Amino acid sequence: MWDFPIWPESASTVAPSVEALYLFIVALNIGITALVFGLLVLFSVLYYRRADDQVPPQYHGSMLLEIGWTAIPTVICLIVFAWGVKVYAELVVPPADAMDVYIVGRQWMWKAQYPGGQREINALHAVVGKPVKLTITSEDVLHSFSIPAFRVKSDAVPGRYTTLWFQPTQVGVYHIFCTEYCGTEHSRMIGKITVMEEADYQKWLSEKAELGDAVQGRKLFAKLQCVTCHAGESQARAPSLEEIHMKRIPLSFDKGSPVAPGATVLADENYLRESIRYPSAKIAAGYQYPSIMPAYDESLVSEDEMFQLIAYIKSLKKGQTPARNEHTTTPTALGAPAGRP
Amino acid sequence: MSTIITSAPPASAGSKDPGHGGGVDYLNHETSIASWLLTLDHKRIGILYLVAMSAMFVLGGFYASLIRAELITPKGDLMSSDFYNKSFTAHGVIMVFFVLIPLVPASLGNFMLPLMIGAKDVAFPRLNLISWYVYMIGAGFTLVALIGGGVDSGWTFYTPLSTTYLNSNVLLTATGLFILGFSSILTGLNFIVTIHRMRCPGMDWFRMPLFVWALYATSVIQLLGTPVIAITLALVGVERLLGVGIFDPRLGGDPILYQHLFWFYSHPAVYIMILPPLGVTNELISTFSRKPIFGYSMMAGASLAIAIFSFIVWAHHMFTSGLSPYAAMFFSLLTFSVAIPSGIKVFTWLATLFRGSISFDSPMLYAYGFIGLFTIGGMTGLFLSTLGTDIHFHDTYFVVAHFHYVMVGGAIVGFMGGLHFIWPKMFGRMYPEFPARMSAILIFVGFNLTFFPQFLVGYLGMPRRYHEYPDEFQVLNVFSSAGATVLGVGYLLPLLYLPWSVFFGEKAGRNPWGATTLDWTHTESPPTPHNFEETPVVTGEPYKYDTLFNKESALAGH
Amino acid sequence: MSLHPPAKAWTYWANFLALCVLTVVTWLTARMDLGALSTPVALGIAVIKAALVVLFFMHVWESTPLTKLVIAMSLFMLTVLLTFMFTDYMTRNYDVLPPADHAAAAPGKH
Amino acid sequence: MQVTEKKHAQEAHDDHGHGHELAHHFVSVEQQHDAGNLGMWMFLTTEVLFFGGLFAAYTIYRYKFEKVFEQASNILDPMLGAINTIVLIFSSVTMAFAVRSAQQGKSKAIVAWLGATIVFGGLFLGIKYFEWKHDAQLHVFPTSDFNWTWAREKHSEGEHGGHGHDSHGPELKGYIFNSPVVPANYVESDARNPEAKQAKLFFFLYFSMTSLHALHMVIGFGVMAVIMAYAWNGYYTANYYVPVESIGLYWHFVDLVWIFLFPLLYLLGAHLGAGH
Repeated sequence: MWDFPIWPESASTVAPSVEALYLFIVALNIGITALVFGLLVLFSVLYYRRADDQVPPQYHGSMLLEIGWTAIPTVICLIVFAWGVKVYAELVVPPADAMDVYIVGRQWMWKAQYPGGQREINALHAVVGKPVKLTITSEDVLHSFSIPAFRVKSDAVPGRYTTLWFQPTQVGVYHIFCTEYCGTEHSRMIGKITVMEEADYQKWLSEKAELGDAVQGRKLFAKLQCVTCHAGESQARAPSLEEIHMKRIPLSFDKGSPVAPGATVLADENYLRESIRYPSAKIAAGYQYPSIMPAYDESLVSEDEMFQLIAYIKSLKKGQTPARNEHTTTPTALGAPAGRP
Repeated sequence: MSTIITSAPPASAGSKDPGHGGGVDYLNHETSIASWLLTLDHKRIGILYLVAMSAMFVLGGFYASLIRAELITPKGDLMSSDFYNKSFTAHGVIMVFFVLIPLVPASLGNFMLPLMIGAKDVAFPRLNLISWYVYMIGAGFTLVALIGGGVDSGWTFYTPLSTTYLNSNVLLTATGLFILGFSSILTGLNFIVTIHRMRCPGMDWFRMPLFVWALYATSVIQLLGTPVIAITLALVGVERLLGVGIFDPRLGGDPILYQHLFWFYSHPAVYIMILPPLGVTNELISTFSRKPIFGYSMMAGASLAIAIFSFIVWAHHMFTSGLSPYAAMFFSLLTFSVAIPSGIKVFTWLATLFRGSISFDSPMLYAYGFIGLFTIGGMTGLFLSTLGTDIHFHDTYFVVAHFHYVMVGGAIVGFMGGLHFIWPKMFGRMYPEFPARMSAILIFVGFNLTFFPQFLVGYLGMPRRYHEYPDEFQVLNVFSSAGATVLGVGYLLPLLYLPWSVFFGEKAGRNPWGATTLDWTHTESPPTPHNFEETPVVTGEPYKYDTLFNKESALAGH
Repeated sequence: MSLHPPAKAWTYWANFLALCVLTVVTWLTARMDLGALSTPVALGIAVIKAALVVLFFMHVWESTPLTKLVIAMSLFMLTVLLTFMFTDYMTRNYDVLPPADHAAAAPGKH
Repeated sequence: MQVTEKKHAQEAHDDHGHGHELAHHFVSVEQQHDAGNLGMWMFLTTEVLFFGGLFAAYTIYRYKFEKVFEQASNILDPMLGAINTIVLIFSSVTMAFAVRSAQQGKSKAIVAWLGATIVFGGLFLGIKYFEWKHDAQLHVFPTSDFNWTWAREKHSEGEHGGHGHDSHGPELKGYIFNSPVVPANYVESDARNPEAKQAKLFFFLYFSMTSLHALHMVIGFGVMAVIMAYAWNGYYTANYYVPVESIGLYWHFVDLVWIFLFPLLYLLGAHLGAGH
């Protein structure tokens, strides 16, 4: 019973940075608290009331002191702020080679999808030394995806994507918590992340092999008849989606347009998602408002399917848009194993 | 305060003898129940608030004890998760909205403010009574919702959980809080006008006691912040009723907008809770060390600065919520701005104690407890305003510990200090000193035992509002629950000896503490119905102990 | 004795006339397509109208500095509410991720 | 110095301190008047922030869904909005004269001017009522009844029916007292239309802001009626007219809110209508 931790494990590359900042503020805390408590005790011992009619000397202030205890904390605060921003930048900007994993929160579970199509519930697997970028959303209420051992956390917001990333530094099993109160079984919305060596991970992946997200997305792309307009070679009705991801897209500017002339948008996951859910929101230059594309809401494209479509669009290379008549591609024709476990 | 009063006899400072021969006072000039329920006297309204809030505090404390009992074991074995969620919601709603926000302004503020500035009453006595009734009506709605059925949204009512996914009494609770908001607004409005317009001749802005400054700053927040939460809760209600998606992303709305609007009020609300106790502590520190507050104008300015800055930092509650990173940096920087005036206050008290004549009556023990807990609470706030560390601490028990240090360690302990300080003025009787000191010490020790382990368990990553938790967090949680028992005893003692002392306590003189402000030097204990026999005229600064004691030499015989 | 000398009646009528003219002007300008300018123009006219009401109908023109301070305070808070919230919405879609080689993130590479 | 102040206070007390004119806890009528005046301004401050919450929501959603907001605004009739603006401003003028009469101590004039204010305020609400009625027929009431596709179609039909900017199309005239039924194919096409959701947000904000504004007016009517009764009995004097002055400030504030609601709600899409 007395064997209990007071220090969480520090198992990612950002954890030591957070820890260093934490220790710095702890030192500040101890220093200033000790000063306050020490002076309180000291003054109590030195200046207790010795007689009922004792009247001490009446000071009214000292400009120097007052400026001092305004200026010094200000400087300390600025230092802490700047250091905090530096660590924050580490926490929010993922490296370019991070592996994408998609997380959907719902009452009361975490669903994870890997690019290879593997899925897990309330569990995640990662490789030591390999960065992972999570793109997170929710199907119902707010949740928050937290891995204390990695010092990372991000809310899952319905209708939007948020991201976090980490690079594990030691093999082990760590907690995943939901930290945003989400209803009755909030405290059961927990999971485990298993950090493995590369070889073990590959073994695990192959055991869980499924159709890749992008492959599933390609099927959806055909099934939902996206290909009829987003035809690649002919851009009369809709723009080509080839290699669109993370490009800057010039936006349509016509009469009464909300966007300024020459405005652009970065085609990140949030933009792709918005363009599927609300096609008229930000229309690419050269196309008319309102968009002729129908809106695909949750009943037509679930959050899971949305991730598959986006994975497909991200993987789409020049000239790879399928032909319009290719409506019924079988998985085997794409070289992926048939059937889903 | 050095005052000239033309006819009344000089106050006898430090005297514990009855100051007057059992004349008419505000307690005994009318005694029927109706005379209390229809009173326009600010002193009686203060006591009405005190009684109502004590009842609410006991109820909120009951829910807290349920929570701590459940968390002794990692498994959810004492109650269902649903009941647990309803318990922490009830604890949060009752403690935040019905206890902490009106705590000091509505009870001690109502009682002291006109006395301190030499007025016969607040500017709008009828409005003052109405605001108590509004409080009671709001409390009625909310209690029906919380006890008859329960609400499990958490006190923050985050959307879309509260608007779409819960089947509990969210609408009724929101209605209660909407009504309650007007009580807070009316009190704030009344105080501001009172301070501007009702000061007695010679009571310049810089001759006011610092508690009045704190009440002024608090009222500004109440006035400017509360309407926003009122309209926000109204929107939540309308969304539930009509199914309009103002905060529901499925219907085109934005759940983050709710958080912006909610915290625009609810962060400044923390300062509604803590500013008045900060003001009370000024009076305590000054009186019990017999020294003027060091740097009076800086202290007054710090109160106003906190009130203004508190409005520009709200998004630090949202660093992980999908807030834009640029906005996060902006709000992080602004958040540090409230740290500076808070620090100034603590250093100012230390400088005031320096070379003072410190006595350790129980109000002073509470004041010491306040300084200690407020310092820890304030300093741990640094972890949460700093972006790099807040990501880890957000929504963990670290946050729970931090805001309890400020809101309970700060607000409640400060309130207890103020209450003991004012008690002889309020009822003309002294409370028993020994249990009062015991209670001050028990509360300080129990509080630290309860909440310090929560910093540690929060650093380990234990999320808040968890009904069940992993095994390794158990030991710290057991410590915390044990401390809560000590804390409970500490709170229970005053509930026993304070009412006892109203009837059986030793009679108090007009100025048993040797304080210098008008409420002590120029009113009886308890005060007469109209406070002052003759309008006092103030000629000097507050906190002039040398003149008070040297002129009167009233203590010579004691 | 009166607490405040009443204002001249013609000031109220003149004010009314000015407000009517501004209402017609804002209606006419709104019917023109001013592009990005339309909102600033409409709000600018509204601010002028509001100022006329506040200064003359509500007598702030001749009121104490305290009343002016109260008005300034409420406008300041309203501005804080509107603009500070906007810092989030304006910067939300900005590119905080450095343009990176996202081919590495394509599926099937691991 | 302090002594003179005190004398002054005593004098004021002696001069005017009779009857209801001076409550016991005030020293002078000036103090009482200034306290009441400041209290009312403080109350208006909270009102600014109360509406401010809605204005904030409006600002954010307008920024996010600018185009749809313009189209939705185009459904509203700026002409009626402009007429209503002038009606409400006129009621502000009559209110200003009511306060002026109070300053001069003319009780009967207070009653007359307040009566005029109520009449013009009532006119405003009457026009508003017919606007809402029309909105209900267009099915833009933000409930389950809402149908954006239908509203747009009926609105543009009305415009092309040769009525210029007037949105009361001929085929809607027959529906003054019962709303037409929206055909099933419209309901279906609306269900998946994200723009319909955004337009619904606009109309939610439109109805909540205008109805909150109207609620303030109705409360104002009630208070004015009480004040008229008191004034009729000569309760207010040149030394005591805080209630009249306060209702005046309140009414001008109601006017102020409308001055901003008019461009924000009605004029956003006015240029679209003009273009047809």
